[in-house]
Amino acid sequence: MPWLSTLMAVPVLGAVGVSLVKSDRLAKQVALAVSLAVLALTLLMTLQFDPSLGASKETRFQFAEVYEWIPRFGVHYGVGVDGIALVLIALSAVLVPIVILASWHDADGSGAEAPPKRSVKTYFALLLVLEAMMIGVFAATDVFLFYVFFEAMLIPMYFMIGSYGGVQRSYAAVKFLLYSLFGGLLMLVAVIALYVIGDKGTFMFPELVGVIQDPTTQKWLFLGFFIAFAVKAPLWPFHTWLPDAAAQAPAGAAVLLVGVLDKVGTYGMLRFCLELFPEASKFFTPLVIVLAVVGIVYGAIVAIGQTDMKRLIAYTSISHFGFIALGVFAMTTDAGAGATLYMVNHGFSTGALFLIAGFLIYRRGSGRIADYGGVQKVAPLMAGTFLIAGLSGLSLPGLSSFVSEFMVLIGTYERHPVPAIIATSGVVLAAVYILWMYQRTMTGPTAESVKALPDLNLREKWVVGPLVAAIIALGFFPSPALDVINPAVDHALSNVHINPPAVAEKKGAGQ
Amino acid sequence: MESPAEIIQHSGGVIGVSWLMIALPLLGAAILLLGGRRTDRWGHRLAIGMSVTAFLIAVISFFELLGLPEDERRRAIALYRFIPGMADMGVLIDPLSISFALLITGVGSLIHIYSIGYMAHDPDRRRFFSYLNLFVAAMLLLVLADNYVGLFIGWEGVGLASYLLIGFWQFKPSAATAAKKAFIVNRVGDFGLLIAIFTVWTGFGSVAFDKLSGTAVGEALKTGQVSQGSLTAIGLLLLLGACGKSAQLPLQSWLLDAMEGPTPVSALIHAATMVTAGVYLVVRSGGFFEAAPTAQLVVTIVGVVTLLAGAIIGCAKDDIKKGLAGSTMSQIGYMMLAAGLGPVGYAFAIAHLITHGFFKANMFLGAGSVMHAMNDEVDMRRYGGLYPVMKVTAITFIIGYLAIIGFPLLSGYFTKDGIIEAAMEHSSVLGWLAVLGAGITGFYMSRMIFMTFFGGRRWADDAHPHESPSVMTVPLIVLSVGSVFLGAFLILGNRLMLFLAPAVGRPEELPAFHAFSGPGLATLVLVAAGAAFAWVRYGAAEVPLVAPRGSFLTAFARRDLYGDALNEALFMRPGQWLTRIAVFFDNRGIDGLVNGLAAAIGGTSGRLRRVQTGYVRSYALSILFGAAVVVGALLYVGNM
Amino acid sequence: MGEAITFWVLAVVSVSAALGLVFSRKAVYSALMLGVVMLSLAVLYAVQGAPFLAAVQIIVYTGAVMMLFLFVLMLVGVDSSDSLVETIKGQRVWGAVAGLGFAVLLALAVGNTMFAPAAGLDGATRQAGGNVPALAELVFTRYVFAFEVTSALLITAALGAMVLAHRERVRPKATQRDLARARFLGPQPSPLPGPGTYALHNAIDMPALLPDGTVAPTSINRVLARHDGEYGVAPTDPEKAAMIKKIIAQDVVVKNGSAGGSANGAARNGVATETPAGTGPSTTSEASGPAESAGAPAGGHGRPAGHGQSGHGQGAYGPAGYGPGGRAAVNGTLPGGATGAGPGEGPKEGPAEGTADREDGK
Amino acid sequence: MTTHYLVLSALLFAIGAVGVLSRRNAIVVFMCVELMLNACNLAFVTFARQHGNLDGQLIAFFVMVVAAAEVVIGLAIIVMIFRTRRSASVDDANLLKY
Repeated sequence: MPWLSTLMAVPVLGAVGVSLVKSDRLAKQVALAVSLAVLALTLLMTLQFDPSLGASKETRFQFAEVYEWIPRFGVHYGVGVDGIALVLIALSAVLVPIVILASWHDADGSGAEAPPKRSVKTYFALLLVLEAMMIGVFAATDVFLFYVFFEAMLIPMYFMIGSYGGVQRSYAAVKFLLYSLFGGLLMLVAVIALYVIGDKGTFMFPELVGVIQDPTTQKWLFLGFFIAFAVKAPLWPFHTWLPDAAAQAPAGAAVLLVGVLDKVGTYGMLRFCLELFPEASKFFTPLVIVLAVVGIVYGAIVAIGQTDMKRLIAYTSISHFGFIALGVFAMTTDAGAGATLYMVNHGFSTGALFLIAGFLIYRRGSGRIADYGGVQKVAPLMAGTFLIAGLSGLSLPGLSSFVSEFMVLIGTYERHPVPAIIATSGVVLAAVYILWMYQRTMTGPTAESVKALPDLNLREKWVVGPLVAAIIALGFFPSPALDVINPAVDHALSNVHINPPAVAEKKGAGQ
Repeated sequence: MESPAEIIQHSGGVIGVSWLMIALPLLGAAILLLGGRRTDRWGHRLAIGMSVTAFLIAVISFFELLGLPEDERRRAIALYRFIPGMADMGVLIDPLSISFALLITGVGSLIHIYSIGYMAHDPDRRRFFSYLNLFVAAMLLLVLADNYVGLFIGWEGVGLASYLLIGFWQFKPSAATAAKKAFIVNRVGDFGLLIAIFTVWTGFGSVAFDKLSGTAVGEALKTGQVSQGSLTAIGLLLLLGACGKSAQLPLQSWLLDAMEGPTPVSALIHAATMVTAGVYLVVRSGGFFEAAPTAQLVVTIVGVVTLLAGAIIGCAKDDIKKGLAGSTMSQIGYMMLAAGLGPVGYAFAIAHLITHGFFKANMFLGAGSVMHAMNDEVDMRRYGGLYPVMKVTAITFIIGYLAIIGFPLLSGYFTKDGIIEAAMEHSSVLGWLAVLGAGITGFYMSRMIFMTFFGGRRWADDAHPHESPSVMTVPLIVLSVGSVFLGAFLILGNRLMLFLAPAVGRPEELPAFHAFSGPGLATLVLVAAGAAFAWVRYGAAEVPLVAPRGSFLTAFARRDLYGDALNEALFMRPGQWLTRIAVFFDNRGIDGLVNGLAAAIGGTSGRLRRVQTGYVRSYALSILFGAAVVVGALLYVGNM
Repeated sequence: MGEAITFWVLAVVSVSAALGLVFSRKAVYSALMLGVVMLSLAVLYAVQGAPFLAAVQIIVYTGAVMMLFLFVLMLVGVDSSDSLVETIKGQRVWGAVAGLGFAVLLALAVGNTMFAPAAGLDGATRQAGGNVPALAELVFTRYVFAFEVTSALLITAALGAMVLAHRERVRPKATQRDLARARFLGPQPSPLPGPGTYALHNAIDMPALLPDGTVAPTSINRVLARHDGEYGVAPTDPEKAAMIKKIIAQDVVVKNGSAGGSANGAARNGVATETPAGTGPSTTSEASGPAESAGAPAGGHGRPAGHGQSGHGQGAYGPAGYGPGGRAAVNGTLPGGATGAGPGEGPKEGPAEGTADREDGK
Repeated sequence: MTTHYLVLSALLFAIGAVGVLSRRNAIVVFMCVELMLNACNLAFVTFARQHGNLDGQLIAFFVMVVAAAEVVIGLAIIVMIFRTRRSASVDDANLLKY
């Protein structure tokens, strides 16, 4: 059963179906049904996934399908999933139906001070196409195919931000597109150089691992890939597009943008930068660690100073991406597994934050924090879920982000103690910006404009419910996810053949 | 069919299911939170049921543990794999954790019962009880966890519960700010604890307590597996975490603001249980502290300094709850001092912790019932002469007062004197400072008694105090009984020390308790002097309604020893300043660069556009120039 | 030796002629200068062993192309000498720099290449029996494809010129019926007598006589009459002189009254007043009367004017069409007016009003 | 002798170029272009003689054909512009600009 191809085909067919349907309501329902179908298929696939196969090189990518695409250049339609990719595909499959349910009225201009009514069908069709591409980009085992999806993802997101966003949507959309394209071009050069220098006659990733020996070319190719991924998962200097894009995009699109699209960057670092160019990665590790730590602290500090809710949440995710990058480049199994789990948890916690902020903006109109106050009195359920999402954002133990952040920090501490300590200060800053926002919007006397704010309706409960459940479940029982991720990360790091840090062998003894 | 007893026996006794202690309150909290309006009517009863059941399980486990031979009093129950390869969730039942569990569930249940009365007319009572249950569950997880990660989860869970409970009356901005402040200051402490856990993991490859006992650490030090420096670092970082949670000096500013919460909260969290978590951490990681004498010294110093600071603050506070909070800070200073003295001090620290839990909770609840009677008036200057009106509250409050100042034969006397003597042996400076602290305690506690229960009535005109309902006074009575006898029971014959020995080790020779030893006498004299001075100032004399200006010391104390001012100056203002700079840099700096680039490109293209003048002849000119350049290039290439 | 002499003579002649071409004030003079250059080049070709090419140069190039230039010059305005004052800022300076630079570079390039002595063409031509057969053999063997392509090129060029300059017939071609009807409605149904029937002289400038002996006013050739008037030459017969003076005066009235601008416009262009633009270079002369044809303003873009046929037979295009009126609009509304921003005082000034007035003048 | 001819042709070409740049009357500009073409023909003929084969001359011959075609079309355009604009100045046709 060609799982991955069906997983990609169903949303695309769904998108076509959605655009052909007559009424808007029906279009939304079809979109929801299709995304739920994809979710069901993904769960079935996950059940059949056998984590123990992760070790050996041949069976690393399960559900693999390889077809000739452009024989002359050895480009294949190669799809396959290992632990890391599976988890991320599951994340996207879970997030998309929730986003569809959440953006039920986003496109029809019915919210307070919402942008004018746009074609609802196109919005949901774009969402489904985006889902297909998200699954594609994580499933691609052919570097060229990965690059194609890497670039193709931008188009639906560009349109979603561009035509359905807030006031400065066109500025934000163009900035997002230009930033990513700039990165993408560098990567294209690197991909082609990889093919030519590697001269294995194929783009298939398993064959290309470890094929570039000479350190200087490795360094250059690494830079080509790394800058593209650093722009995508915004690392510190390349991050200014995210707050604009996330603030202007409709809440649903912002969730997918921050929740899944940006993860392609960090996933790319872990999969392509580390495994294809081990020497260069080791060479550049100090630089990346500095960028990541700066990103953590800088993102947190700027987040504290924000006045708009969605911009604040966007800056927090810049801080979180700092953690993920730190975990990837600490090159220990704990940190790597922590980083991958972090990608999933961040998807849920920031997704919940964005969606609830979206509900608030849908009701009240403005995104500024100062326009709210004392919502907790008026809409206790919304305030409660917003608090849980926020607490997961500041990685409170017992909620999902803590496990991954703990593993990232402990993994980084094993190899680089000082950056880990500075990064841990991010934990304190996280408490400041989340609680500061929660206090100004939710607690205190109820502001006039917020008096008649309705609480979550049934649809919105079905949006927030699964997210909160996932946050708490992954918080208490991360082992099922980690069992899937660990072998894949071990295999990835074995390709980097870096000597394990001192504690590893003690761990054997200590456990 | 096996009888329930056999089932329990078969599954390793009640201890086998002791994780229920954590699960039941958690379940209660979840039901009440998710239940919503429907659970309003019977919500609080469920919460109390959960808490009392947990207490029963704790008691049964305690007796089961006593049943075991001395050296086997340690049962670890593994629950499930939390983080594969790193930390598994598990429950550790040993003398130390069971004594804490008993305190938490015992005092907790009493406070649950008390809260029925106190929160009777609050619309959100259901939410209050769910948060209380959440707190009990988190605290139990903290004390029962068998590794540092589990402890840390409980640690922050307690921080969350205190955030929710302090900020329970969210509509009050001061409560919301106090809650946020408490959480953030706790988070700074957690930062230290996190780093400590990392260092432990890197040093020992495991976070489980059984792998990190005193002997294991000593060995690791000897084999050079871990350096002395990192051990001291671990000690100091653990202390930082403890200070965050137990409001010791560097991170004490949040405790006094935490009084914004309802009184049962102050009683439960900020007197009996949460603030003692720091002491538990120091005692539980005894192995590290013994291997790092410098860290131990720092703990004692922090203890003494906080002890004195708390006392001084206590003297100047007119708000009854803030006064009690100051005294809590000071008493925990004592416990920290004891915990820093090594094995000999652990028993005294835990003993004082338990007795303090009882009489401080008793006094807080007493204060609560006084406030309840005086329709939520907190300023003692508006009290006075309440004894005849509220006899039961007054008597129980006075018993607690006598216990805390160390009145002979009451529980405070035994535990506090034990600490003072142990400190005296350790180093005379610490001892005498502790004695001074006891004296000041005598003064401010007497001041509080005289201002509240004796002297002229300074009530507000609409106040007509009446005795609180029995649901509030019964817990007071139970707690006061505990305050009287518990001290003697724990200390005499070193009963607690022997009981705790398997968990925390024991000193070479057991300290003998002799009633009127040198320091003991000195303490009594100082306490009496403090009480007399308080009687002169507040008992006999007329207490002015408005606080007099007072000397430099009182102003110093009223401003909480400028703790908040210091935090503001060192962290808040530079932090805001840094944030503004960062936001400016982000908008202007990086974004400015990017937009500038775009504008530059736009500008140049605008100018280049003008080259197309429309005149054929200027185009011809450029063509000629082009031709000339080509010919030049050919020439250059040709004969190069 | 002879060749060097011819070269130097012709070189000087051709360069000075070229300079004359560039810097002469009157366009006709530069046309002639170009002719001189071409002829001198023809001689140089001959000297360089290309007799056929020299002949072609003279016959085709100078003979035909140069004459075409003159012809168009005549049409466009032979004396439209534009002033030598430069209007585009910096054009002249940079022009000189570029031209000089280019020439110097070429000379440098040519100068420092060492040429072997010329191989001379007699080898190639003798074997094929003369220059022309050799050329012919070459054309029809190696370059036959180029040859065919050039023929296609020429055809397209001719067709192109035809299309470009063609002016669509706007009114239906006057049939014989229409001519007859017009003639009988007009003042003079019977054909005018031949000039010689009652004429006493056969000179071109002498007017024809009507049967009753009087002078036929329409036969006076205005141009010559005006010319004679300007030079004070008047026919001896006073009655005829008075007649001519009256006709000229009448014309002036007609001209001034109807087309204030066209007078100087016409004078300026030195073209016959009545039909200044009627006769496009290659248009077939329409049989329609002078008034009507004068009425059809130039603007023959070969595109049927479709929308111009306003009721009373006014000009081919309504003012809105491509007609000058339209252009006026174009000119008028351009910010700053193209003419204003353009070369300034150039010979042309507002021709638009001229043609427009003529239309309504009729 | 060849260099002489080539220098002459270069000179004529440069003069033609300057003429194109400086004159405003369309027809004179056109003549200057013709001058430049003739200069090239001279160079071709000189090269033909230099290399001893007739290709040069033939190319010159083709240049003439092209020149003729070009003149016809050029002049037709000039007349057409004159007809609508009543002016033959090159600078007047400057509407196609920024």
